[in-house]
Amino acid sequence: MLSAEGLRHVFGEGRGQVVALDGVSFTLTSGQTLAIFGPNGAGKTTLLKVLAGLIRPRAGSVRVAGGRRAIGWIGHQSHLYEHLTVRENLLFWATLYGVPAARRAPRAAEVLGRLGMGDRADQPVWSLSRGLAQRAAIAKALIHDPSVLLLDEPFTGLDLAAAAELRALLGELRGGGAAGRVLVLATHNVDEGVELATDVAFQRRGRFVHFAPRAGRGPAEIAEAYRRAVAGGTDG
Amino acid sequence: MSLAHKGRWITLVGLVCLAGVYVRALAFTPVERLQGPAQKIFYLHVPAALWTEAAMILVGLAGIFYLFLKDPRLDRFAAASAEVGTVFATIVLTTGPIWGKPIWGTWWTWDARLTSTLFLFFLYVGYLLVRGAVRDPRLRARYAAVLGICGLCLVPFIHLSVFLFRTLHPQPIIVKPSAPSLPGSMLATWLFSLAAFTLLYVGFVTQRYALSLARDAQQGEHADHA
Amino acid sequence: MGDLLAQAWAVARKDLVLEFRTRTALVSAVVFTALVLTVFNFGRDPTAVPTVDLAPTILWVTFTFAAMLALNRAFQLELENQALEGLLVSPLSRTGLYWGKLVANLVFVAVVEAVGLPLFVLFFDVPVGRVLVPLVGVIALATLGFVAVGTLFSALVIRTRFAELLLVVILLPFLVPPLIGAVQVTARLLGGRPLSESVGYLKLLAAYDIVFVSLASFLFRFTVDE
Amino acid sequence: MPDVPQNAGYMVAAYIVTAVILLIYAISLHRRTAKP
Repeated sequence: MLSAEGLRHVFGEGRGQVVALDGVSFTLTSGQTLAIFGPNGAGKTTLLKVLAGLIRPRAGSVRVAGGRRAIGWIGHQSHLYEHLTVRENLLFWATLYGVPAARRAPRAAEVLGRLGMGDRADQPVWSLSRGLAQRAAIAKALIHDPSVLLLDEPFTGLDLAAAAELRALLGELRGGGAAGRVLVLATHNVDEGVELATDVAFQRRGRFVHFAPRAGRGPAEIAEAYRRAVAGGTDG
Repeated sequence: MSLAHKGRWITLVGLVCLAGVYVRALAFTPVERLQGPAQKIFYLHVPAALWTEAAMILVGLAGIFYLFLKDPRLDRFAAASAEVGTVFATIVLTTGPIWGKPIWGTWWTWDARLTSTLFLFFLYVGYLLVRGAVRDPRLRARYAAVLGICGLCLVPFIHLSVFLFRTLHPQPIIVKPSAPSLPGSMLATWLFSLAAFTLLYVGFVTQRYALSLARDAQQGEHADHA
Repeated sequence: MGDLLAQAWAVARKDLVLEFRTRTALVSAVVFTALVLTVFNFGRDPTAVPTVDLAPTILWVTFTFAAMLALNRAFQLELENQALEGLLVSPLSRTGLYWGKLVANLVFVAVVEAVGLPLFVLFFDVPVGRVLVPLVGVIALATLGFVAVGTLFSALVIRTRFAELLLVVILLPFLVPPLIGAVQVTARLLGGRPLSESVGYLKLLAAYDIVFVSLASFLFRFTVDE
Repeated sequence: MPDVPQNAGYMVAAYIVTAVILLIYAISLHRRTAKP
């Protein structure tokens, strides 16, 4: 479960202020996937960083069942140490996330297997291709089996094949019903990850100008709804 | 009357007071027989050194409160106090050697007060450089507070290490400059000078505070809590 | 508490594995130390100044430079590998991160000192045999002091411009008390004088370590959080 | 009566230096805060 209550955040102060979040509230339960669309600078990354606990918001609160230990973060940075092997990285992060010592090695092997990286496990990260490095980063984000997964524009820089692969993986990771994970995906490109979403939100100037279940709408309808919401929402 | 005006008035009164100290010290206070007229540098050197240290302690205290209250006014005060502290340190580091030359024959002596002021000066330089190197006002305030608090905790260690170092090479102290065990009229002059420097500190800090307030408002960076 | 230590050790172990695997920083620090000791060796005229008087200062200036190299690298690993955000997202407490980095820095500096000390004894023909244990004790005590503050400041400067330069300037005054203590105690040890004569300085070093390790542990979170 | 050391010159120098530093800073503050 992940819920945000009246999140407000501002960069800088006085007249030079930039309003990043202007009252965002929502609640997601297991198995739900929220795709947040919005132009660059709408505050998507800030929202995700606040949800992840990287930034303390000026106002409002974030509640995550299981606390920070239950959050997985996939951003632009891989968080992997190049001169360590993929496995060593996973074991290191498993320790930080409090995975019991006995469970670490098997857990790492399991995640590596699931991502089809079993054969690359003992290679240093610097020797991996971009696609494999992205997969290793995802492995890192899953090492502690997070119940909430936050993805900040995960598809940027991926070619079509890698993007499709990632989509399939996320779909499988999400699981369904009560045992499923909560996924929050931020992207400025409408047709990335629409199929994954159970709910869709459009964010503009730090506020959700639209928040509703996808209800079977495909990329085209969502893009249209987005244009109307962004155009209509000129009150901002 | 704006803050800047108030600051200017206080500084003006302080400067007039200082002129009074000059007249009193130079003309109406007896010359100390052993050190001669050079001893009168004491009336400026010691108050300036006391305020150099007091200013750093205030920077540290402001830093502690800032970390808990996150009030930009505390950060502005800390910045002002640091700048004024640096000015006073400069006075101490110039009058010190001028006083040391006739008394101990060398421009620089590892005298306790001179040495600790030198370390405080380096502390101020570091503090002001950190403030200069960080753009974002909230980050700058937080980093400055961290450094200010460390500086505050360093002051006793500077004294301790200088004290231990000095017991190793005791200077021929003719008149114990630190403790004001001076005859009446000399003590009065010293206290008068301390008052003048206090007024100058308050006046300067008020003006410098008003300056950063205006600068922030102009750049729209600091929400105006004042 | 156990969790915190386990996490801190994981951070330290990771740093050390990376340092020993890439080895560039470690080797350059060791070579640097040997170079500085050599330069000092040629820079002095043994007949003019007896080595024993100069030795403690040379030892400690060398160790301080080596510590600076380590401190500059402290958070470089995180920046190069874009991993700082990962550490801050994880449930790793800021204090745990600080202790991990502190231990890694201490081990790094200890390795350099372990190479520097024998070279120092060799180059300067200094009788260390009898006093080796207390000498290593003093080295550890003083190194903990300035590495504790240095680790805090290295986190503070990473997001500013001229980080390396700024680190040295703001750290300078904080090096003085541990350095004065270390040099004085080392001089007494090398001079064959009983340890009881350096009790004052040893208390200074111990107090400095306690104050600044705990202060830095507390203040660390304010240097890394956004 | 040991003659008093004649070092008034140093005193004058120190007093001038102090006055100069304080006046320079006071004036700079005054000018910087005067600008609208």
